[in-house]
Amino acid sequence: MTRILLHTRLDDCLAAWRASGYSVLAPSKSHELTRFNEVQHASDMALDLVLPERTIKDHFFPQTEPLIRYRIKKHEIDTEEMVPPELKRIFFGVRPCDASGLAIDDPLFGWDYKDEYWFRRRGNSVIVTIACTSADDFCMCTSVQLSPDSTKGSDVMLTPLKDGRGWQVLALTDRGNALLETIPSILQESDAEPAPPASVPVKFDIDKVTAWLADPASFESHFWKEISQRCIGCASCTFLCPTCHCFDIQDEGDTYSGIRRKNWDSCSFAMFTMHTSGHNPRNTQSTRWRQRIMHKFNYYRGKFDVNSCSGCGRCTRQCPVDMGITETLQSISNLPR
Amino acid sequence: MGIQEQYRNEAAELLSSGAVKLVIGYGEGSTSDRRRPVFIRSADETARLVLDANCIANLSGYLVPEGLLSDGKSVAVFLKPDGIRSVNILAAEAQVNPDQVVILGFDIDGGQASPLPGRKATDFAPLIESQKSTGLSTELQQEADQLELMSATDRFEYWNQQFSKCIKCYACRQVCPMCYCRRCIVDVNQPQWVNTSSHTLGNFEWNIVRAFHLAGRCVACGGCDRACPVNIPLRLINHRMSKEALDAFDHFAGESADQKPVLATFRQDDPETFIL
Amino acid sequence: MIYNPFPMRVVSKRDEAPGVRTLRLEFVKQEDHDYFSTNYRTGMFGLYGIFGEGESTFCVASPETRKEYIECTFRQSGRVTTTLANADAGDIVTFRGPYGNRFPIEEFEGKNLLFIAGGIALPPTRSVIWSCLDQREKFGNVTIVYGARTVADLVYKDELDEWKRRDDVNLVLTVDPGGETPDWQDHVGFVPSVLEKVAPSPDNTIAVLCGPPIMIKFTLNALEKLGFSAENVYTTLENRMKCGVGKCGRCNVGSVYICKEGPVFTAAEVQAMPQADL
Amino acid sequence: MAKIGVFVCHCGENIASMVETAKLVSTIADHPGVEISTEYKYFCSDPGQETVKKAIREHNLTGVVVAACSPRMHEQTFRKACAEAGLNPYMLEMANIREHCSWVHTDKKEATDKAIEITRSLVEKVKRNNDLQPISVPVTRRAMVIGGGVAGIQAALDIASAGREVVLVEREPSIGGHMAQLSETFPTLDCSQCILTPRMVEAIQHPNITVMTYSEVEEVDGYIGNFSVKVRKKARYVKMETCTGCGDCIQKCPVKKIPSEFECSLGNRTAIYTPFAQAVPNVPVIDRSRCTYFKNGKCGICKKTCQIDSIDFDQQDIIETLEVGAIVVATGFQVQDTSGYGEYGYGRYKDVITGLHFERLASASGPTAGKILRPSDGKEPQTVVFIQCAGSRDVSKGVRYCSRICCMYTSKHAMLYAHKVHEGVSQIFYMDIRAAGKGYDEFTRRAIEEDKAGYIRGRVSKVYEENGKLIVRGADTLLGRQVEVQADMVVLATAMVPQHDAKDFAKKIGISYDEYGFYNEAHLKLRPVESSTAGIYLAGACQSPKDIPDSVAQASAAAAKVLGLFSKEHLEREPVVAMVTESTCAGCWGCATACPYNAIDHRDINDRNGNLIKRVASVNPGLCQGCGTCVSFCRSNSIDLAGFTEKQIFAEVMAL
Amino acid sequence: MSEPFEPKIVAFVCTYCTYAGADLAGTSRMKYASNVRIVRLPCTGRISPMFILKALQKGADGVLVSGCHPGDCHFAQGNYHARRRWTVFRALLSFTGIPEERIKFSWISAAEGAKFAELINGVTEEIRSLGPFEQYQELQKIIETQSTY
Repeated sequence: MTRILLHTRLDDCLAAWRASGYSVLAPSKSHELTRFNEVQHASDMALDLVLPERTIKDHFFPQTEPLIRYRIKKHEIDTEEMVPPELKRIFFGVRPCDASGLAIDDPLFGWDYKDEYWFRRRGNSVIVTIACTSADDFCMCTSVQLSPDSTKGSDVMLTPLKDGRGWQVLALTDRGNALLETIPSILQESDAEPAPPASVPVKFDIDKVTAWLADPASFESHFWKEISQRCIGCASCTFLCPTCHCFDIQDEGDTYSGIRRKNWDSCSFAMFTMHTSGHNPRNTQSTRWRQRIMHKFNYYRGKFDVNSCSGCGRCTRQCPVDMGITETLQSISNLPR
Repeated sequence: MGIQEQYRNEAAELLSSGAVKLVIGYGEGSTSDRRRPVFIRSADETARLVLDANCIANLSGYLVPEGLLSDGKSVAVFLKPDGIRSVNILAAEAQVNPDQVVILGFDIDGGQASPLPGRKATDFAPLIESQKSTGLSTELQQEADQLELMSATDRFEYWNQQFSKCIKCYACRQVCPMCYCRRCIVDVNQPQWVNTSSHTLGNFEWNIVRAFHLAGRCVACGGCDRACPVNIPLRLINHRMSKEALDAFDHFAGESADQKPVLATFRQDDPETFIL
Repeated sequence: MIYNPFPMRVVSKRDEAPGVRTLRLEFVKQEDHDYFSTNYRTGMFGLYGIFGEGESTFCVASPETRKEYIECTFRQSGRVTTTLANADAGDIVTFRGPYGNRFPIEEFEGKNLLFIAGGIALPPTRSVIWSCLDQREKFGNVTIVYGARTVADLVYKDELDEWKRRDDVNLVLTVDPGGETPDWQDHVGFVPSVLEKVAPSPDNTIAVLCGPPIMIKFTLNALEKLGFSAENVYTTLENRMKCGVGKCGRCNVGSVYICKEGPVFTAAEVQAMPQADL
Repeated sequence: MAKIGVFVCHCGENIASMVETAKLVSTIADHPGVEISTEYKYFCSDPGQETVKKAIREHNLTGVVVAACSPRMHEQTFRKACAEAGLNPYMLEMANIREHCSWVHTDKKEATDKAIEITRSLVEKVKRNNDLQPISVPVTRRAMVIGGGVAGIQAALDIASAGREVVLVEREPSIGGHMAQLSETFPTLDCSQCILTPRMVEAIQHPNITVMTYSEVEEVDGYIGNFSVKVRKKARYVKMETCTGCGDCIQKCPVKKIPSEFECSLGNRTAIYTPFAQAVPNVPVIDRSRCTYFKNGKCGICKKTCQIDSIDFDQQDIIETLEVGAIVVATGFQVQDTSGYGEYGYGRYKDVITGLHFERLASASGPTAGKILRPSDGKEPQTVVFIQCAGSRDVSKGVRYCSRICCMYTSKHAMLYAHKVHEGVSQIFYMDIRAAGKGYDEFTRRAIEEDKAGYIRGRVSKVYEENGKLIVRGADTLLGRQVEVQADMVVLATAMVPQHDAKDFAKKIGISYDEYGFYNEAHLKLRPVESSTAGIYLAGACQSPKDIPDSVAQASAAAAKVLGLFSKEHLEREPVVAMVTESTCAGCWGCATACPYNAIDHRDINDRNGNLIKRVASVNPGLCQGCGTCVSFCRSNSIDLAGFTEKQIFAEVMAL
Repeated sequence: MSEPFEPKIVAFVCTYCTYAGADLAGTSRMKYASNVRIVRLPCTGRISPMFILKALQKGADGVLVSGCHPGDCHFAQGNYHARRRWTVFRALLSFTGIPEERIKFSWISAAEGAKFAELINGVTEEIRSLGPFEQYQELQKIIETQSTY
């Protein structure tokens, strides 16, 4: 016997959570874009999506975030730190890949210097994940040692029932337990069978790939030029990636006051590493694509023991020129030894 | 012989005869309906070329990267009429030498790709002329009309919602053959004209500036619109600019390789109904 | 929180060379000074900024033996450095740091020291030099080889004079061919060749080498010829940085984040990095 | 940071009565970067300026804002004061709190607030001003006049007489231009050649004038004060140095039936010829396309005839490069081709001629020795119909503009005709009579009253032949009826149009032209003799249709401009010029297309081995006038305008 | 009763015509509303559309752009170029919902002091009646308060 949540009780559930002081965010479509928005009703949710176009990373590491407000005076500058609110938030209907993305980035943002902007948001957010029972051509979690029912990064795991009436509910963390305690009467015990997870074919041999990347000789391989030839150097892959975390710090304001902000940035951009002298260590698109792949599957892995990729496949799904991690890693694993 | 076969043969011949050093075309993509740009350098690779109704991307932007044409050798590229117009603009703006561009022209109509005769940009002048007389896309116009009918307040709100989605990934810019600047205006930080942050104000500024820079240069290939990962209807704003250039200045982007930029020229009798 | 800088007051400024300026900064708040004093070690860097313009990364040019103030020396090039260069005594700027690792000078104790610097890369070297000279007795011979493109481009001219006068320091100055003035008494030639000519002994010697990438490359060859092992040569890397604390991803080269695991590396460590990305 | 001094002027009561200057001073004093903020009754006075200078020295000011009147009033005053105190004069901005504030507002608080904002904004601007140095351009004090008509001759003589060297370039074998073709001139009816030829001779004999006939300008490089002009001296096949102009060769030349261009084909010339008897220089040229020797190598009679061996069949064109500091363009006009007016029968009927033909018929040195004889049969016409505006002011077929001279010369023709054919009847179809000019209206009145010219107001619809007579059908709009007039000859007052190659020529030398091909003046009213390109001036009908007095007046004006330029060895120019950031320029040339002054060139950037890396825009500070049109075109912000940089304006706006 | 709304208007003008026209209005002691702040440029050709966007960011409720009449440009052609840019930019702003009434263009010669004064009064009155450009100003407020997700 496990606990289940019926679709029909979802609205009650939302009401109970709101009553406990949570706001609930779930995939929904607004203005031709699917993303996590705050929802009031179950009917607002778009839970049948394979994946929303935008990731939940956005809600922990916003695309632009005020850090410090400053006021310029004659001989002094007044500053005021802008502290992100510690909102009690529930992310409902997160896909396992997106949930994993948060867990993948945690060590980076906590590496010696703790980035409070990330962790204040992380601390009070509950990730309620729904295991995937369907996938599309781009899904590749299984290729990066995750799965359509992976629990990584989740506080509560919902597994769809075979009969389609609801989900099996499993708390994975204290935060998850605490959340379920707010809805004891809404959950029920049942022995309804869970639906099998989506079948996501393995697209490349990650061990082979990481071994090749770790080989110093691979760095200078002609492979990088060929694979990235059509890359146009935009940042849609990085900005839609659940794990990409690079940013810029910029001051914006007028003569009298302004705000120092933390903005998304991308290793795809030529300006990313450009020195003021004009020297640019990564001045071609192929070197930038190499950095992206190396960082995700070699450097990051070396540092934090995890690939900086959760297999969501957005990079390929949204690429204007049909590139992406899958193709590159597939090609690497097919390279002759 | 189908068009794909015909153009594969032609590409092979161009490469094996040494007439071109490279053929930029379309290949199979990661799903059955996707096509991706491919770069063919020898005749025996031409079997990778695909040409069908899914080949909609404007490949002319790949002609621009520095160094590609600097050796004086020619490059062949698969182009629809919009792409041919892009080549004309790139030539007019001294970014490519049109003599080095062999055009494998085709058009898509009724779900079919069909060949267009001609190999040099100038060969397509009558085609482009007839496109000009046909006018801009009526579908786009209808869509734009929906917005024009709104009150300014509603229209602002519409774009406010659209632009608030923008994440400044610059896919629109990077995919655009016209965005060849060595340094984009957003990367100018002395002074920082465009707020680089992707808040709605910065996004408004960015999208307005880009549309302005495309005025009289956009060929409506739709590349930016398709590339936008957050589905901002960039086609509409660019269409509005094309319409203004055509209506007010009789300027149809990419008419010829010696067309002058619409915003660097003038006529003394340009319309000025709005000036007090 | 993490990205909040210390306000600093400009105490004085000094022109070092055309376009190169040194600022001396003092702390506005005692707690900031305390934090700095506790944490600063030679080799570390910081982000110097002005609100409204942004931040720029360079080393702390003053030694760990003098923590009452921070000195920084920089070339005016971008938006931030141009504004910093225009700061006058009394103006408020900001400092965030100290960040990064350091030169392990206690490991250098009892050894001979060879400092080699080129052009605008003397500031990080200078920090180590003074950190050692301020406790001169702990170290063996001290040799400083410094070169610049022209005589005018030599920075810290007063200190060069001072080192020249000291008998416990062997200062070797050089300028690139064509960069000498009529009254130039010292070497003319590129640093690597002058170094080979001077030929300091590698025995029991630590080398600290800072300069532009091309100079580093050739000087390392020269050092190798002289018998130095890459493990005994220290250098410091400068990359574009925004956060300084291993988050923003910009300074990642190979498996290291320069800001967290650097900027000080042995030549052996640098050689292990993918050279093209430097 | 910056150390800015702000000086708030009361302008007596003019400012102080409406703006609370004390508040302005104290508010601005709190603005970052303001070192000193002070007020005074009249800063433009000597003690006021002294205060500014003293403050600059004492406070080491890096910039000055004077909050006072309009910069158009006292900017120069305070720039000078800054310079005297050792501050670069371009480190000054003026906050206009008088014309734009105290004088136009009635509420003290509003005016004060506005004054504060204006001043603050300019403090932010001046913080970003740069030291600028006036641009000094050396001047080659030698002029070139292109076109040897009356305008060109006049300009050349004026410049030369003031002691400067002039090169006068004419593409025909002789100078003289259209005026040499004319019979008499209005409104005095003096003989055109009688007044022109002395000037022609004076020009060729002037020690400061080098006349280059049968020569064409090929290319103009450089900029004001420093032009380099390539001139093609076409082969004459007659040695200029030795030919005495005896004319024996012309007499003997067997090819005699070549329609003479000078005579508008009403007469003939030989293959070796001078265009007209009084040609200057009086040295013939061989028309290679007609000469038998050049056709088949046989003949050479001229060579045999010439006693001093001045014929040289081996001559080649020579390209000569000349350095000049100023150029006067006086390339003139041509008459419009009337073939578009089929209804007037020009070309179909021999006796339908143009005004210029009539000039030749009336000229004493012309093909008929001054007798008015009709071309078809050489008989004296008893009735002549003149049709005015045969091309001018006609949107549908001709040109939109008025050619300005036709009313006058038609009157003149009617008078000349009356004087020569006493019983002759002249009828003139006209739209309006435009006779504005000294003595002009009196002149047309004379034609009507004394010489019986019949004026019919209306347009002609058709000219046709019936029984050997030309019938002119038209409307008399005053009487409101159709009229038909029998004529023995019809004279069309054709429009003056630019030379057929006027636009190409303009491109060659880099000046702008209007839709017709007339050259644009820099400013229609205020700079009417300057072209859009600094150092190139306009004279005569190349700029717009003109009569002789106007052409000559403009020529003298152009000469005065040239002499003004030549008054110094160096030309000082405001340093407000555009500058290119080469590293980011993409070389799209939009700036060059937009530039009204052709001040933007291409510059190649090569690597050490001389290989082209890229081609970028480059501003010629000698040509740039500082309008900034290029700056706002540039998509990548790779071009900027000194004095009004992007940084300055940004700061100004962000402080508002 | 609350204070009547006083719009903030930024004007970009060329120095040779409109700036001089404003000077003439001053020397003629004409009276007009004090809401307009003038930024002086050498020529309308120098006026980049970015200026207008920055004025809006700074909270302008209206923008005025003015220069020499066609044919009168001191630099011969600057205002013709400017006119094209304005035509296009105005269409663009209007299409994105920035009301045409808030962005004004005019030709004012150095002799038209009276026209300048009238125009300033007219534009001020019109924009006052439109009220503050809250929609755009809201964008600036959002920046100061929130992260963008």
